[in-house]
Amino acid sequence: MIALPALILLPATGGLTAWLSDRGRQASSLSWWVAITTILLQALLLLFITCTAEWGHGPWLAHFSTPWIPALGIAARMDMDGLSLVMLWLTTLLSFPCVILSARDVGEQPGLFHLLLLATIAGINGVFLATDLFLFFFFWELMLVPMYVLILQWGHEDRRRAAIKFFLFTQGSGLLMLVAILGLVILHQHATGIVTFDYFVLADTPLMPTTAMVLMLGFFVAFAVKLPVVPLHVWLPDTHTQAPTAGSVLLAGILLKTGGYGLIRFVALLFPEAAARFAPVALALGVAGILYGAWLSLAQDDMKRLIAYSSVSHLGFVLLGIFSGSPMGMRGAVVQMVAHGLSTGALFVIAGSLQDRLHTRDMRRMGGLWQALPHLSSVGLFFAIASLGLPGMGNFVGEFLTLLATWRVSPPMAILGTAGLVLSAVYSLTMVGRAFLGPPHAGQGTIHTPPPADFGPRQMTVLSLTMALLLLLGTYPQPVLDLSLPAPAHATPQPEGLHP
Amino acid sequence: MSTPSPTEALLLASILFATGLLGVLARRNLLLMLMSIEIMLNAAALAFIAAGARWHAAQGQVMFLMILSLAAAEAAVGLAIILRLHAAGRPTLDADTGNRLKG
Amino acid sequence: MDALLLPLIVFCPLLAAGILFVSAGRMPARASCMIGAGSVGLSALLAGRLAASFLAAPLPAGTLHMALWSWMRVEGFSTRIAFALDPLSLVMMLVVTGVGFLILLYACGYMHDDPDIARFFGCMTLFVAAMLVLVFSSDLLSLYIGWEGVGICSYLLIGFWHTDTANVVAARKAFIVTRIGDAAMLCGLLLLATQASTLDIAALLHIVATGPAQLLPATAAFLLLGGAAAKSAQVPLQTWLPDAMAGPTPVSALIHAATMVTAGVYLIARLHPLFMAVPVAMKAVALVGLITLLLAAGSALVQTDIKRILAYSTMSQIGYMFLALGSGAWQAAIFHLVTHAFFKALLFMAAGAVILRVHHRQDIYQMGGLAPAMPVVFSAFLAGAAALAGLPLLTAGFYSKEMILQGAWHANPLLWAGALLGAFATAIYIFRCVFIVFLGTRHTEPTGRTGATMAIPLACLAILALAGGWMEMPDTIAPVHLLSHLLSPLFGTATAEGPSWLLWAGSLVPLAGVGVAWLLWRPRTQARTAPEDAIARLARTGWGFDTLYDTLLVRPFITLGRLNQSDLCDRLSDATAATTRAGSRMLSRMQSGQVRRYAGWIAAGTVVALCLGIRP
Amino acid sequence: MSDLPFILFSLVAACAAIMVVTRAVPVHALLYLVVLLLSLAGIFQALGAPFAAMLEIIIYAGAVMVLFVFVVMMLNLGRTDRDRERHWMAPGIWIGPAILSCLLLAALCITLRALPPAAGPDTLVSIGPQAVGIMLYGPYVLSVELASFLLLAGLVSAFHIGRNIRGTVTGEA
Amino acid sequence: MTTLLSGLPPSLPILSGGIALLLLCIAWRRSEGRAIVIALATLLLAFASLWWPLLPWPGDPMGMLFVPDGWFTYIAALILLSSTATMIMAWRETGTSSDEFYLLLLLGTLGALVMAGSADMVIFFLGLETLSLSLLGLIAWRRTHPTADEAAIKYLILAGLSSAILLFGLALSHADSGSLRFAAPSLEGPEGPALPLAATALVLTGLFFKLSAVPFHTWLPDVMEGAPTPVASFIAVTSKIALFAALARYFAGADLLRPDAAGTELAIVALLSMFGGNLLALGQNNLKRLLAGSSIAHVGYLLLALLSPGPFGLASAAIYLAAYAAATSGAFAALGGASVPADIAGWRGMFRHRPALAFAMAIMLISLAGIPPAIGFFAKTYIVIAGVSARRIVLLVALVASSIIGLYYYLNVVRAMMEPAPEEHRAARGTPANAGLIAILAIVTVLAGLFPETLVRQTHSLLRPAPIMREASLRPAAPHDILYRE
Repeated sequence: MIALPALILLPATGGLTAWLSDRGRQASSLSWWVAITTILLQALLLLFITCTAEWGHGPWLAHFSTPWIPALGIAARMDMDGLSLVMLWLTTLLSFPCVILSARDVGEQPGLFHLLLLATIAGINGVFLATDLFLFFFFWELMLVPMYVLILQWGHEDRRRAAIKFFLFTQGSGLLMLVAILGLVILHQHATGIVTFDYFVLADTPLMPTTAMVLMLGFFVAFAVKLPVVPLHVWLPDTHTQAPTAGSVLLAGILLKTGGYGLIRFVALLFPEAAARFAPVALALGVAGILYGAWLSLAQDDMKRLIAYSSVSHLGFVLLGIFSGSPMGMRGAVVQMVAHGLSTGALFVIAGSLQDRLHTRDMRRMGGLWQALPHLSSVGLFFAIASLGLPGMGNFVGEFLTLLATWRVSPPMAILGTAGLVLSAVYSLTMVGRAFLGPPHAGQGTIHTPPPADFGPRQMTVLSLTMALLLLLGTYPQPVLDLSLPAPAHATPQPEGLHP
Repeated sequence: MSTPSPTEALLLASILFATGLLGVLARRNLLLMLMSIEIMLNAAALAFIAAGARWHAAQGQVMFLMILSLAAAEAAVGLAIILRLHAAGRPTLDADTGNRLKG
Repeated sequence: MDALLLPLIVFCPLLAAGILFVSAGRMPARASCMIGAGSVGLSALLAGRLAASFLAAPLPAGTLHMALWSWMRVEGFSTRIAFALDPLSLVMMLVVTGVGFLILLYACGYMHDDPDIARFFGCMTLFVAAMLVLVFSSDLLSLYIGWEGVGICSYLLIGFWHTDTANVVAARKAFIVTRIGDAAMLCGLLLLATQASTLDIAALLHIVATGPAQLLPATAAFLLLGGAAAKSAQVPLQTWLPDAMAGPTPVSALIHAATMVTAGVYLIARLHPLFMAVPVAMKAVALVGLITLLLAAGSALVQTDIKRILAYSTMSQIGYMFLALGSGAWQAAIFHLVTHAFFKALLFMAAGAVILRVHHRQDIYQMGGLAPAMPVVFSAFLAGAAALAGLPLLTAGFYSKEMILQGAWHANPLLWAGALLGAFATAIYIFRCVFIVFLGTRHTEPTGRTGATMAIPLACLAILALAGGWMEMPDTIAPVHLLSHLLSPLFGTATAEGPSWLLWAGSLVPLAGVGVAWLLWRPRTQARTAPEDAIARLARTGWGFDTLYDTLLVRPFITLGRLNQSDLCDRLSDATAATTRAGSRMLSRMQSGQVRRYAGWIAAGTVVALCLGIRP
Repeated sequence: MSDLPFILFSLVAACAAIMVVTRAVPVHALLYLVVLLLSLAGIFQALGAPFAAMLEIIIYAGAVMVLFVFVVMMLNLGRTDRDRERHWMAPGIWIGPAILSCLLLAALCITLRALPPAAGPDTLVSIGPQAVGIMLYGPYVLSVELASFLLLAGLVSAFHIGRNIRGTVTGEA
Repeated sequence: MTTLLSGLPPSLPILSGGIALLLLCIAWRRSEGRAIVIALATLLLAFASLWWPLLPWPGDPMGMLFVPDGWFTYIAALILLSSTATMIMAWRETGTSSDEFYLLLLLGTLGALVMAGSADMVIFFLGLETLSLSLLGLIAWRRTHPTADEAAIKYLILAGLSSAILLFGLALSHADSGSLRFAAPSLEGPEGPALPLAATALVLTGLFFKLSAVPFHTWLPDVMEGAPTPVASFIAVTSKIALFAALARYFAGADLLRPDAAGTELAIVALLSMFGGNLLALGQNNLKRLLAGSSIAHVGYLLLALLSPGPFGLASAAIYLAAYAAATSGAFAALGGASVPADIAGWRGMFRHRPALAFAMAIMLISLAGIPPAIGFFAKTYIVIAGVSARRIVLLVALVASSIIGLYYYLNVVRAMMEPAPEEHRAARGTPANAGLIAILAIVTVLAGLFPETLVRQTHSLLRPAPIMREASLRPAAPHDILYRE
């Protein structure tokens, strides 16, 4: 299906168009319109793909394959299953708040900004679709560069350090994954004499348990950095804090999910035995992430940092779910990823808006914002509550299913994970209390500084839709649950037209 | 009549080589460093001659010729540079001081 | 048709909440009131209609089922959003909608000049909806939606006046402490779901009844008890409730007296076969109830804030309910739940009316002699106090408490003795409050008047608080057993009554309490300050639980977190960076610019390579 | 085993080399270098390479050394330079290089000690200019061509570097 | 004449002829324009001639002084192209009367070509020294530049030292085997392994010095800083390619997977070079020195490829050389075209003032860092394939770790270019030729990164028998087979 590469090319072309449209003219919003058209088209394209997918013909829904570097058995191969579809939809949906809310008021070089934003989205789409390991890695690396530039160019005060930290951590771990990928390829070549990067072929590589474990760890580290898993999370708070709002949203909302996606598709499914043996460690890491993230989240004064650490905590559940070894856990992990994408993305929008208005992220200098900014504050409250896992919101479904799956494997881990829910309430409400509630901070709203502008209809519409999605996910998650079980690596789909 | 063995010649070449190296490492005067390198080149030349003698082959002497031409060319260029250094910036020809390229 | 009413009853307040939130204060206050109170009123009407038809023609199963939709359906587990109406939820539904409607009506008067009234009614209606979900759910997980939903509404409403940091902190504390219990409960749910692959209550109870061997009912029961104890402010998770009084008084009346705090009782009653299968858990429930009722009554004795007195009283009364539950007197617990909803809501509302009139002062020692100024309120408060104290025959509280005492006697006479002691204390503290606030010399001149919107609910509830108990009477007085008859399909028939001297004891002890209170705080002799000895101070601060938790848990946790604010793991990556930089400096130093050094490196490398060659 | 001239020349060569690297006056060093080259020519002769010996004397000791002499004369060194040179040759400076050189020498000696005599007749055969010439213009004719390019490169480089040295000085002054 | 040319690739005579022609021209009348035309024409003709048929070698194949095999053709193509790039960079860049400059460049190119194809010590040595002496002239080119002499004398002394060591090693090798073949001496000779190992160690010193592998690298940053930018590019690209080709040829017959001393030394040097180069570059503010450090690190990566014989090893090295050549040439071209001081601070705000140039520079740096979509990514991947295939675990780990360090400084430059500049730069533009060169190199770098298939196939067809195919056999092809045509 040609629509799959189109899903990558469309944002890329759109980004270039946005960039070109901005050349020469300063302060024109033309590039913004191009960007918004692009993501609208992307949504339509995805809708088209969803409608025309091969439902009912096994777990794989759409295929595309064309030779790329045949000398090394590399093909531009993309396959879409339910999991990919869910992640693609998440990407598409979250790009709306990115573009509509945070990219609208970007100061200089809006064209470049949109180019980078859309390029990142293109890379992410590629990651979610690629089933050739080389192609996957290509996209995996490719999505980092525009993100790096985004942070560097439009970030906040300490952006240099944050951007390079982000890049070094993700790229460095990516190199480990590259070594693991190539190790798998070479082992497959030794076993069969065929050099190929095809996911489905490589899945059948006979491996010694130790080798499988080593290769699995190579993949795991890369995804664990991205997810992130304690103690590899240290890039995340800095990066999220310093990134521009759109960058934070993209990072927290989607980029982190590539880690979870990778863990499912390339760790749990490619090395099932090794993953199963590694599961106790992974579960412990997940729980450590939940608790540690929540604990540090509570200690932060910087609002974005707080949200960033809360991401660490939330994504610990994803790790729990994936390594619980049951389909239930996987489904729960996917729901958790989607819900976290929506809720944390929205929280970053709010934190970013606050920074735009107050020029600080320090919660010691906030307080009592509800009076000045009732809409913003109430939206913030909503998403804080969503992030603490209130039943009826998407986060709860994810957390419950992952915990349930974990309980089957190890009740103590599940209990510790549940303790994370208490802590999530603590930090979420602390954030709400310090920023929005309480008496107004002395510094703001005085005669000298005019009261900051509240959210207007544009922001409220987008965020309300996000809220609605989150509620829908929380109360009727079944479509996502049904889709989210990844297709097994062995059910090789028939790529159209390539092999007879 | 006993003849010199190539091994002994090689040993002498090694001694000359080490001595030349000592000169390059220890002398601060660029001119003397250049001379020390000439010693090392001669040591290599001697080693080739000795090797050639060992195998009764003329290749060693062919190589000697090439080394000779290199030594000549290098001496010419090297001395030109030394002259320029002396004229332009470093009349003492001290290798340790006055270096701007470092770090 | 009737089944459709179930979601409709929930939907009414939910829709109202939606409208109120979306309007975001753009509606006039009156409209907000109308929508808020009206929707709950509509719910109450529908509930009444439903109750009527339910009572008229009980279904064969005694239960009305309404499965709405499948919530999660995955391998090895599925759960639905499903409602069911059985006698227990019928009673709860009536209490929630009925008392809720009255309180909302009262709130119309109480809150009429608050600028944020839309938000207030939005939260209140949302709360009612969540509470109804909790009550109706036939699946533990959808019950959990309501369970947490009421928690978050409680948070929102306690912190309703959010400009005051104390309110915000109190709200947070309430939510977090209950959340601890919720986490325990979630663990219980996880355990049950793992064992049974379902959380449908009927199915679960069926499994409990048929195959207890494969379940871990003891663990599950204790975990659920944790949840119930937190929600119902029982020891050891009771500390949030007194602080929760920071919210507006209607909130205290509705959430922290009548409905939400009794959710724990409801949960245990709902799952009583599970608890019955574990005698230890039953004992634990009773013990928790007993300890709470005594500690809370002790605290209530020395409080100076009128709302805190009522808060401790609430804890104490719910302790009674737990005691009843633990004793197996399910009907008694539910009966007390109902009457308590009446009289405690009444007391809060009356107290609220008082507070409004005395310029938002809550210290009882600053009031005094208010009875002549506000006779309606006084009589309402008196009715509530009497019911709370359980003055014999006349009040609803008497009958329900009597039933609990009976149950406790059957379970363990020690429990009975404790409960009786609690009853004695109850009578003392509530009449202490009555005497100090309404009699004696006046310290604050009341202003304004209590409007009709507030007076009417007061009157209604006063009547209920007095007459509501007549639906269930001991045989000695009159053989009326409406409630236990209604609940009998669930709980079976109530146990036979004990000797009649129990009844006498139960009647006389409250009277004695009132007498003691009169001796201590009658208008002439009453002390104008609270007792200040060590025990009193300890009791006033809730027996030091707060301090204990603060020093043991909260403070270390936060301090350590602060210390680690910049993340130790981050230091690790910084150390790596520093090492790299040091290496870089080393290599830069190697680049000294001196050609001799460079030659030295080359020679050294060569020598090392040669040595490698010699000794491979 | 060895003959007397070889030993004699070897001793002279080694001593001359040491003298070269230790002299404070460049001209002295240069003279010792010439001595070294001459004794090397003797050794070449002893090793059966008369052609190489001749070239060593004519080209090396003759031409190349004269170049050095010219340069030393152009540098116009005096007493101060000699004192400075003495000052630079403090014992501390020699330690490191000496250790490295000794290690190198030791390693080479150990390597060479294991070297057995070559296959074939034990006697040395003199390889005259004819054999070298046949080799040079037979298989190695390419190398002759290349050597011309090597010399060309040296020529052009030296020419470019050496051009206008005075001009540069005046330009900078 | 026939014997002279037989077995010789036509590119060598063409280059020689070009040099002679250029000499004549200079003798007749100096003209920089004519000189560069002749030089470029010579290079391009030589490039084209790479595909012309050879005169057959009449005698014993073992007696060949020169092996114009596929490896030579590939390397020669790279050398000629990178020399062309250097020429274009140098056009109007080096100052007055610079027709000898092109002459020296041609001589250096000739030396590099000779070195790449030589199978005999004499030839190799002559090629090496021709290159070395021309470089010496080029380094010292800018007479008025304060550091040109210093760079030149450093190069002279150290190159002389390393040549002497190399020669001594070759002599020992000759003494051991009696032949002048330019190949690692066999350890199974009658003399035992001591002498061959010592000879190899000394020869390696000479090669590593010119390749500037750690710890023989110290001259490179200084020399590159002191040399004109095109010359620095010539050192970093052309000379290194030729040296690496020679190194590969030297070890063509040896089994590098065996844990003997030569393999160990190569591995240690590779490890040290990866870390040393990257760490060195990390602390640099001067872009030339930074690129010097980077090129040292790339030598380490290349050595990893060399140490991983098998179906992927040499092919990966070949592709990596191409990627490295394109990106490094491009970076130097951009450096030359920017007309700002070569320190990082001078490049601040480049994205504002010269966006196209900055963009090209960023592409080059990204390629060097091994980030897609540039060719450097694919090349590095290919090297890792080779390393994994040969199970060079330690070196692979070192590659990953040092690459992370590398990322830091490459991106640091990119970051500096993005930052707002403190003041307006005087926008001195480079020559159009240079701009065109940069553009072509940038496009090539990206296009080759996106579609490396052509490059891979070319490489494989040149390095016959094809080291890798989809149905490649398990048996790792001996590098010997790859290097020598049947």
